Amino acid sequence: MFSPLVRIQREDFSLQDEIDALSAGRADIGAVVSFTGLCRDEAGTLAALELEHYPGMAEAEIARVANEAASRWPLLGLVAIHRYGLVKPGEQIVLVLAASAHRRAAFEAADFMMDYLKTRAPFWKREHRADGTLGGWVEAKGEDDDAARRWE
Amino acid sequence: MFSPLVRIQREDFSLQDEIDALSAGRADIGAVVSFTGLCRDEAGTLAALELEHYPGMAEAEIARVANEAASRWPLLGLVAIHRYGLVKPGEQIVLVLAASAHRRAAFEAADFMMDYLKTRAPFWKREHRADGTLGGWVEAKGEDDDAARRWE
Amino acid sequence: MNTVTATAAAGTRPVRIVYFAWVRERVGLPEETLDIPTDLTTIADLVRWLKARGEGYETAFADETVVRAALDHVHAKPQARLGAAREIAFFPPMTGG
Amino acid sequence: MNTVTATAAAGTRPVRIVYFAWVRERVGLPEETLDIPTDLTTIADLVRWLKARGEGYETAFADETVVRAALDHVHAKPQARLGAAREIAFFPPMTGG
Repeated sequence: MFSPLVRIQREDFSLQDEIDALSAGRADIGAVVSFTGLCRDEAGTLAALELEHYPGMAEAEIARVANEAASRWPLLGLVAIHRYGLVKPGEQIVLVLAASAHRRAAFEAADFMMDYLKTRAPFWKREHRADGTLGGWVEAKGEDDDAARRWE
Repeated sequence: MFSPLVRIQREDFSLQDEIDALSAGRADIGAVVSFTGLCRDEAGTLAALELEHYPGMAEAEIARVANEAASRWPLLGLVAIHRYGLVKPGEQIVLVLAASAHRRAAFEAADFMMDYLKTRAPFWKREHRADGTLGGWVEAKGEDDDAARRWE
Repeated sequence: MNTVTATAAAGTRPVRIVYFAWVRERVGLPEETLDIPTDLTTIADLVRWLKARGEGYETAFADETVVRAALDHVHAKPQARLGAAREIAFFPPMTGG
Repeated sequence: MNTVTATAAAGTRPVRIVYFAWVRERVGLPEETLDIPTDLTTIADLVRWLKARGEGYETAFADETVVRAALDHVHAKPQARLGAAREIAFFPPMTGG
């Protein structure tokens, strides 16, 4: 058994470093799927996203989701990193990495992790607009709930 | 419109370099999904995989699959790299990268690319065993055909 | 036994209540420790009690079906029992990822 | 017109034939240029013609439903017409990825 790695941090992360750490010194992994979520500039109207989170619960909830993924699929590694604070367009927000012997488990686990991160991890995004004004809180999308419901 | 990047090469590749190249100088990408296929050691019994390919057709066929993916999903970038020659356990064999504004397109396109690469790209694997003998040609799996049929 | 229960029901207990995003902005503070009546059974009971405290709460919880809650870092539905929870959180639907 | 067609049908034309993986091993060579009869219409016709050339081909194409083919770098089914294809490939089911 392995323990999923969950990190909530203000700093940026490196996909390559995480993959290297996940696969160092082993040759049983046949498939690694990564998801990287980036801040879009919304056609130039966005200056930054401010990510508020619930410290303590964010780690706990993502760990619960990761453990659920590890119990559903025959994974050999699982990483979830989510940033908080101010993130600028083009910067990374979230990373999910899933490793397994065969590709199906890694694809499905990464997809599942993202659907659950979107709907269950206690993070809230607010827009800072390019014109200097503070935008509103990003509204949750019904399609994200629908996506999460696929796994029930 | 963008052109998918397809490379067939003997040398290893860097996921980080490919992601950096894909996303350099732009902030319209919100999601990047990567798939990395690695050589497993099959519990220590495998010394290497030998990958034979059909030069010319390999590039052409993967480009056809990539263009099909680009026509099906609203992608902002697509990369497919496949190695040939001798690959050792723990080494990388194949990389697919799909970028889009929202995550669903990137996940589905990467998944689709791998299913089609497995069943349509003219590559054949042969095992070199740890005991020094030449193993057989890896047999195609019916489940790969089933996986590819999901997209029809 | 009855006497003890009646006494407890009439009392209060301190809980830490935390607010996030626009719930936090409408309530006007990120967290507070309140002595809540021990006869509040569910999260919905607590929300009704909070709404009686002032306009900020009234606005924050105007649509009770929108605001989400967590008991000691675990998501909980409005009908969930408060039990012995020490930290209760209220926040809008999540938009991370 | 009839005369021209009949002449062509009775002739031969050179095509490059390439083999991969265990098809290559059984045939015994990676590629060859053969003058094939112009009256071979489909890939299946060509396979039958090749099988008559010797034991290696016979073994390689023993189970005709397994071996795959491509015409000028494009996958093709046994019933596909050879047309003017200049390079015809035969190989086992793919195992890349």
